[in-house]
Amino acid sequence: MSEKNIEIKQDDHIRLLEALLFASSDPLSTSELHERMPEGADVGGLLLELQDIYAGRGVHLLDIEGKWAFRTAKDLSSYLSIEKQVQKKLSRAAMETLAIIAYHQPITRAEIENIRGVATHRGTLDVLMEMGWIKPGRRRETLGRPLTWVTTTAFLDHFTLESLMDLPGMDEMKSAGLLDRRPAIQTVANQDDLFSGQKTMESVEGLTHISEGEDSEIDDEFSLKEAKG
Amino acid sequence: MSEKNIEIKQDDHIRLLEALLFASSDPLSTSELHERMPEGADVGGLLLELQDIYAGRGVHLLDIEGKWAFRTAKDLSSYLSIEKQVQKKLSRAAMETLAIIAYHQPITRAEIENIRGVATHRGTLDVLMEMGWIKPGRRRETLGRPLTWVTTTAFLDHFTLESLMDLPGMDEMKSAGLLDRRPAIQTVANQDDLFSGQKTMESVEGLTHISEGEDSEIDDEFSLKEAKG
Amino acid sequence: MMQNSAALQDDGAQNAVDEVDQLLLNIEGYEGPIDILLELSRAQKVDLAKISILQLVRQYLEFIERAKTRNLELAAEYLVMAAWLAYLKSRLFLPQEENAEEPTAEEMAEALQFQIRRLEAMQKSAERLQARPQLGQEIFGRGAPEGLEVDIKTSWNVSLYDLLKAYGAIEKRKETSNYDLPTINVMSTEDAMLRLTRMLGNLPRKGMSSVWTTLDSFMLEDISGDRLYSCSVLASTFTAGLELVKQGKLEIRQEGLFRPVYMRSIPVRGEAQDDAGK
Repeated sequence: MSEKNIEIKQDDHIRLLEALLFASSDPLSTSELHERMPEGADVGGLLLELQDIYAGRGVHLLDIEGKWAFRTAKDLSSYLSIEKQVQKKLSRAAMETLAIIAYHQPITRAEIENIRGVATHRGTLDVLMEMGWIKPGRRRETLGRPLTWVTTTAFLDHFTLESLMDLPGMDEMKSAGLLDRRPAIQTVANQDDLFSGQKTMESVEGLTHISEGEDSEIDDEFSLKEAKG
Repeated sequence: MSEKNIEIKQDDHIRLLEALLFASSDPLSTSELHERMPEGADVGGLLLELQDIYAGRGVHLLDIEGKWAFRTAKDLSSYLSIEKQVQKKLSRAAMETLAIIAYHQPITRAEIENIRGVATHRGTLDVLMEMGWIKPGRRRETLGRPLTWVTTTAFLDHFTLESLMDLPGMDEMKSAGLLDRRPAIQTVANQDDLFSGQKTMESVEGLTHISEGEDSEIDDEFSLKEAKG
Repeated sequence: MMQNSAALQDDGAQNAVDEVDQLLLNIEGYEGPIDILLELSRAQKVDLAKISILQLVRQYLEFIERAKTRNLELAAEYLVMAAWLAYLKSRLFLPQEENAEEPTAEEMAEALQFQIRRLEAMQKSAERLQARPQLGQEIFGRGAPEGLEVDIKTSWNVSLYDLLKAYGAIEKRKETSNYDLPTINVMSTEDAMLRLTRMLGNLPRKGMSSVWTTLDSFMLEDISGDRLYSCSVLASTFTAGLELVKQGKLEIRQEGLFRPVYMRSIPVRGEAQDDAGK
């Protein structure tokens, strides 16, 4: 090879081999190593010697179908990646959508939008599906055969519910104050009192015959996007 | 950290450390290593042990200002025929600026300009930052609170320096008084510099009692950030 | 000044001019005035600590002059340096002043020399840095690093309470939804009054009073499209008319049920007298 390669001492051959194998991005065949090593170097012997040196170590010299490469020891591979637990909150839009699906399932997207009073971003259902908490149910046998959504077993697991029947009913929620108009902690006098009492509470059953509104997809669910981003 | 790491035997700690360092392309700090090692592992001691093991080998374990990485031995560099990475050719201005930052850090842009006697082209610091060789340091607590620049671990790693003390000619330059970053004569007409007009030519001695306040460069640094997007 | 520079141009004046031309030719390759000065000092082939500042100053000023005659556009810093050097030169020729405020000419020359030597040191350092074995060129990291991965496990911090609360929130929102009062486009009686008064004043007169005019003709044109508005204009105008009758400014007449309503203005007492006076 190049002249200076001749200068390298015999003792350093194994060091050079080690450096070559370390620095190469691809496994090297014996002939490729021969090309890169000084003339007369016993590449085959050196490889075995090097393999021996690394035998009990964190890094092994592997013969991968006639090509040689350093690889981290297999028994340690699981320690190379660490797990990090990240706790996330759901966006309000996702939370509400999930709650509606839980109470009104099977329910179409248009119906969800109708209850929430805002258009549902496609991503909201995607997020819930990714989490494994909702899944598509049967198609509704009406015009357009819209897809319905239902909750999954994983949903029940997460909230430690044995069945959907365990979800508190409207009356129970009301008595628990969850449907109380006033916020749990009242800090500011509510200015919207003018129109209170106009609307009666609708029961779960009462909501099943909601007309399907238009499927407009207004991007109102910023909070979700942010959460996803 | 995670539970499975507890399973690993004490004897295997050094193997794991070796594997971690082999697997990473960037130098790892002791704290990064601690995070991935079993609790109670003597990372510092193991690092020195590992460095010892590799001392005479083709691959060395380098301590780059507290960050550790395996790198091929320096003395083999001329014998290694490995495909070289395509490297961006730096302009003379960029190389000079890099040297000035390395030897004079932390240094403000105005000080760099004074040493070079020429206004710094916008792209110069940008290019160095893109290479990952420099980063903004603390703001100088003088008028205008100008940003300072310092070199990174990647800079040391790239130029195979284990610390800034290894910079070639550092000592002689220091003793020759050439590492004084104060302006000897102000030659750069800095348009951004609100206070430039106030200064008359001064000798080195005359400058010792000058506040460094004229280095108002907030606007400049701002635009740099913008350029990086 | 001219005499001074003439006096300085002793030996090798021609060489200096050639040098300057060389510099101008490569002006793009130089990194500012100190770089040029460094180049000029190197040509003196002496230790930078012993360079002749005067010679340097002369060469630099020469450089600027030549650049000017060639219409070369020089960056501001070149001119700033020229001014500084011209000042330094004059100071070097003047007898030492007893002024503690100003640095002496020697101190200034020293500063210049320091600046040149410092830049040279930095240029040398840049070269030495570049000559070092570099990662990916002479020194290599692991060619095929497995990489250290961080496996991010997301756990959802959502309780049943959150779920029920969210459902409650929807219900709440329904109850407390804002009700916007519809804005209705109508003409107020006040507006009608102003309008009617103005219009009555412009009506043709017959004697003391204006001619009888139908209520319909006081209606706005082009409002037939907005039924509610046209109704309100009619009603308000009539109401305003009744108010004016009460004030004695207007007379209203209708021949019979569903017949047109006629209005005419009558002069109020004061006006009537004025008119009579004429």
